[in-house]
Amino acid sequence: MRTFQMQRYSAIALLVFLTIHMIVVHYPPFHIDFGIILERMESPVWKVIDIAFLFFVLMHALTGAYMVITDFESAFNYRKGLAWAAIVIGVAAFFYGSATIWAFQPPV
Amino acid sequence: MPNSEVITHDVIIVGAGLAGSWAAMATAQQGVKDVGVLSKIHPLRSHSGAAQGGIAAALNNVRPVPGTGPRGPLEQIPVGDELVDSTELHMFDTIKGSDWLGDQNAIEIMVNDAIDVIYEYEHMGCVFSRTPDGRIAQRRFGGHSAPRANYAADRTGHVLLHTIHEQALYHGVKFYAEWYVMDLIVEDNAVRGVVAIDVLTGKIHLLRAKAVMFGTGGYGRAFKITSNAYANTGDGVAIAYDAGVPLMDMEFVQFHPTGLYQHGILMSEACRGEGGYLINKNGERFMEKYAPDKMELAPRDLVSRSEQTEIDEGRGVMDDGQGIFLDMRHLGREKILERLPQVRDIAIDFVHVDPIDDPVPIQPTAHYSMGGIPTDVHGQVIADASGTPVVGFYAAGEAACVSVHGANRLGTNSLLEASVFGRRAGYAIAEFIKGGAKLLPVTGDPAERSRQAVKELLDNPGTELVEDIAQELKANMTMNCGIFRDEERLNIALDKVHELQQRFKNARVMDKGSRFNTDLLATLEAKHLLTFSEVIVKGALNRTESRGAHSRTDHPKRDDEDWLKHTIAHKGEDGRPQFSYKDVTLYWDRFPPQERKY
Amino acid sequence: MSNNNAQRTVTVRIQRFNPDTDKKPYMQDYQVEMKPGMTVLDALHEIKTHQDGTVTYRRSCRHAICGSCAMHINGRNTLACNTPLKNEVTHKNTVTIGPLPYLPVIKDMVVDRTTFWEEYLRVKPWLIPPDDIPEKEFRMSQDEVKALHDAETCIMCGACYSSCAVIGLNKKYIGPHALLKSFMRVLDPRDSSPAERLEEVSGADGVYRCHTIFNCIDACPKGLNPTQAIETLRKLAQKRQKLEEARRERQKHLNEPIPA
Amino acid sequence: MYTSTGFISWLLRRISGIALVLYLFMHLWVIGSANSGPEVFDARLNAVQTPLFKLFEIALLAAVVYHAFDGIRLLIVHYFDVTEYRKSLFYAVFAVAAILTIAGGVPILLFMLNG
Ligand SMILES: Cc1cc2nc3c(=O)[nH]c(=O)nc-3n(C[C@H](O)[C@H](O)[C@H](O)COP(=O)(O)OP(=O)(O)OC[C@H]3O[C@@H](n4cnc5c(N)ncnc54)[C@H](O)[C@@H]3O)c2cc1C
Ligand code: HEM
Ligand code: SF4
Ligand code: F3S
Ligand code: FES
Repeated sequence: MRTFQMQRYSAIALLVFLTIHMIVVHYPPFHIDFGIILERMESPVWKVIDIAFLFFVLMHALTGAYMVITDFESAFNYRKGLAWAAIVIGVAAFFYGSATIWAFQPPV
Repeated sequence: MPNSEVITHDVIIVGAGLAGSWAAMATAQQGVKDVGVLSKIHPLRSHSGAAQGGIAAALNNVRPVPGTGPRGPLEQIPVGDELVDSTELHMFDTIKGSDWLGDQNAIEIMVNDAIDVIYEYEHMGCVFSRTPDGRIAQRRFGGHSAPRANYAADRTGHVLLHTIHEQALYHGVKFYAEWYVMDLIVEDNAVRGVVAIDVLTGKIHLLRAKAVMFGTGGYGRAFKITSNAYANTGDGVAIAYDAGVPLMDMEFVQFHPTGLYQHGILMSEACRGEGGYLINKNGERFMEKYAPDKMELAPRDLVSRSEQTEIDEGRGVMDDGQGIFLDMRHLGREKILERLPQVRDIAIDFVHVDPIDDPVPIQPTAHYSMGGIPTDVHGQVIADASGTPVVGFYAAGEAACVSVHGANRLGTNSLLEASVFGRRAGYAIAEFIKGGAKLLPVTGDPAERSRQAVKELLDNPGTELVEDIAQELKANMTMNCGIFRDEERLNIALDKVHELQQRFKNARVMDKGSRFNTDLLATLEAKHLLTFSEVIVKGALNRTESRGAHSRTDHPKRDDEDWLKHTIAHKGEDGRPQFSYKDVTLYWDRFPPQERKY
Repeated sequence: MSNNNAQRTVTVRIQRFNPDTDKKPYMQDYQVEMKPGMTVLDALHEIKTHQDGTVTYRRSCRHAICGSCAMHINGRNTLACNTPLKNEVTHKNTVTIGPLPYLPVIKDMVVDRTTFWEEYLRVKPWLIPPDDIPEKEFRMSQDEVKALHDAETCIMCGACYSSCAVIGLNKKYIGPHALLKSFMRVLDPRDSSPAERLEEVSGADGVYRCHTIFNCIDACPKGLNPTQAIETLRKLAQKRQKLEEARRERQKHLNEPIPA
Repeated sequence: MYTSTGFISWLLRRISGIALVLYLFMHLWVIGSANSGPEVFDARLNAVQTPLFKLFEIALLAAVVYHAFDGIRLLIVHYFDVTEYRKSLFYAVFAVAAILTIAGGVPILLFMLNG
């Protein structure tokens, strides 16, 4: 089934992205402020990487949530609706997040 | 208990082992689709699934490596090479095994159909073990003079049962799992239906049908040490007998040489088929004395008697000297793991012995019931020695007596019998229905009578525990009507059975509820044990000779003059069995009776 | 585990429930004298026949081949008939027995297996043979037979099914037992519709509903491995057309000897 | 309920997964404020940098690490035939996750205590 495959492939992608993310953003886990982020976000390469990361993490998270919910028999019959809900949330979150990343300009 | 609706089918089959499932499948395959199968346990739990060693058919796939003698290692027969086996040989082995009591027309049909049935199993998806070139693998078995036991490791019955159950489902057979049949309705020598308890609800239903078939399995549970499942209480046999149908050759009960010490659980004959030895306290392979030619692979009755003799003469093993060692160590780890995995697990689980490292303690165990409901070769039940049919009533498998096994069955012939005659019964039933069989009326309300009987049992304030009665019966049967019998002991046995029948009237059912009342079922089963045990003991007492599994120390010789005939027992007016005798079908010139030597 | 043979009498704690008379399940203790070689089933038999006939459970073969007696013993699913009592007696000298979890209780240890059998039926357990049936057997190699070993050994006891957390949540899941059966047919060279079977088991309620919890392997009293079968089915489901073609090719030679 | 290593790993994986999803959306909300200017952003960021949230962060770290390594374990099971080693794999994942959580958690704690 597609969700299963999506879950695996996104998981593999996340392995890469999350590792990068953890190293660059959260480690060393000291105080983060706007400045540090801004510096990195200057580069369009980072933007692309972050957007891809966002894409995969949303895909993984929402298929994951979908899986968790549809494991319950009472929700199983509403899979179609749930899948659409996940897609809508995913697309919305993706655009919102991408906009954030893209718009990350040093506000003067 | 509330009244419940009457269920009607064209055909009702009781029992979902190989015999019942084959009959159901074959009937449906022939276009008679309205088939209901009742089984007191789920079909896949039927005891056929416990069969380990193999199913016989002269397929001619393997032979002993030339030049190594009859007990040499086996190899596949190269294409075009000389064959070692034939249906004729299979027939002869079976007749000799039966000590000439088997009906030879039936045996001939069985050995011929065998080949077809095995291939049909294979085509239906049964996963047999294979030779290197992909044919069905075969091994040796006791009493067979060629390797013709077709097998699936050591779970042959299991794969056969699953295969045939699946096919029955595929053909749209309706299964009533966990329905306990308690009465058969026969009026004017024609069958009308059965009465059954839906175990789940406890409701008692009348089921009407144009034809009824019994494939209810064996009655080994009448003995203390037995390889049989809890379910093998010979219900069908007792129910038919109570309904006025006769029973045939009930005194012939096979004792298997290798039951697990004290448990009775079977260590398949395949253990010896693959080369295992039997050893006494002094480390001797004692079969040299009793069957110098076939050794451990002599027929079961002979090996069991040899073991019992060793034990009785003080050469048994274990603390109480009641055991014998089955030694498989020389087969090696690999062979045991590949061919006998289940057997190994059983030995480890129950006696904590790994056959790879140590010899396994065993003892003879009640195993197979040669007798049962008499039928012709179409599975049609007969009402008397002259062969009058009980219209619409069929039987096959261990519950029936065709008789192909006569006085002693050869290993692997019973899965075969259940399959071949189950199938034949199915064909015959389909023909019977298509020939315009009618649903016959039933007088009164038999279900109501059964309800009353059950109510009486439940309301009985008695003091006797059913289990105590059953245990005493089993101990009695093993002691006094077991491997070796004589008049004195059989008389004791008979008195005891009568005493227990009396005591049963005072039996107490502990569970008074209606939902899944297995306590009630156990009580009904105990009653059945008491019913047919009387027939076994009386039949054994009458038969003043030794033949096959029936071994009278006071009449050690086979007596063809007086006793080359089947025992037929009817329930008399007084409730006691009445005996008559039926001729054996013999082909004198082809297979003249001879002394059995191995 | 206690191997102390000096303890003679053990407490068998049984979960009792009869929906006709009880509001909810409760535990009841019985004392049983432990004899050498006694199994848990023997202990139950002793209780049922001598102490309390209302204690109810299924059993038949008593040597782990019929699949009747699967139950929940000391927190895990297994067969009562091949489990030695002495291995199960805890340091408190007690054995706790209940019905298979996640299934509706009919009475005491007897559970309602309706969904279990429905799923079994749903995967079409029977073989769908090719059109030409040979006069003799189809030829299968020893390796082809070996691949079916686990599936073929399965006794349909349900220990796996009722240990699987997914089944606990959702009875629409086909379940390890039926997937194992489906695996057996998909891999059988004699079966002519592997693609269709894979289609059936690769829906949202099939192989992808399995979360690789492994309880099925741990629970199986026959030591089988449904998880691996499920993993294999997942992989094959990806390439069903290929498998179907390979099967057609293989079936052209079903009548011929396996080359050495 | 049927407990076992497999069951526990599954339960933890679910809980960590769901926790991460919740965090993800919170995270998006926080970062999303970047568009509204540095003040709002820093305010929101500060709101999630209280000591309580630092503890929360350790839990988050544990969840990520456990979930990721458990995920790796599953991927290994999917692509290789290693069901035999299921128990050892579970313990290995648990150990690695614990070590990494401690390694990552101690600096956070120190940081929190110090500043
Ligand atoms: C341990 C063991 C190993 C064996 N190994 C071999 C072997 O290797 N080779 C071989 O050829 N033979 C072997 N046999 C013998 C062979 O298995 C049996 O003879 C054969 O399987 C009998 O099949 P059946 O269909 O007649 O009966 P069973 O399979 O016993 O089926 C009986 C059916 O009747 C049903 N039933 C019974 N009573 C009632 C009732 N009152 N109401 C409703 N349903 C009822 C049961 O539920 C069951 O479905 C072995 C036997 C044992 C005990
Ligand atoms: C390296 C990182 C990750 C890997 C390798 C990974 C791997 C996996 C895998 C293989 C599954 C499938 C489990 C199953 O089918 O039972 C899964 C499930 C899930 N993942 Fe991840 N994941 C990672 C990160 C994340 C992140 C960052 C989130 C949240 C934002 C997340 C949320 C989920 C959820 C909600 C599930 C469903 C839980 C379940 O089915 O049990 N995962 N993950
Ligand atoms: S796979 Fe194992 S546990 Fe599951 S039904 Fe089959 S034998 Fe029982
Ligand atoms: S326990 Fe259940 S989730 Fe899968 S691995 Fe076994 S079927
Ligand atoms: S009684 Fe048959 S499996 Fe336990």
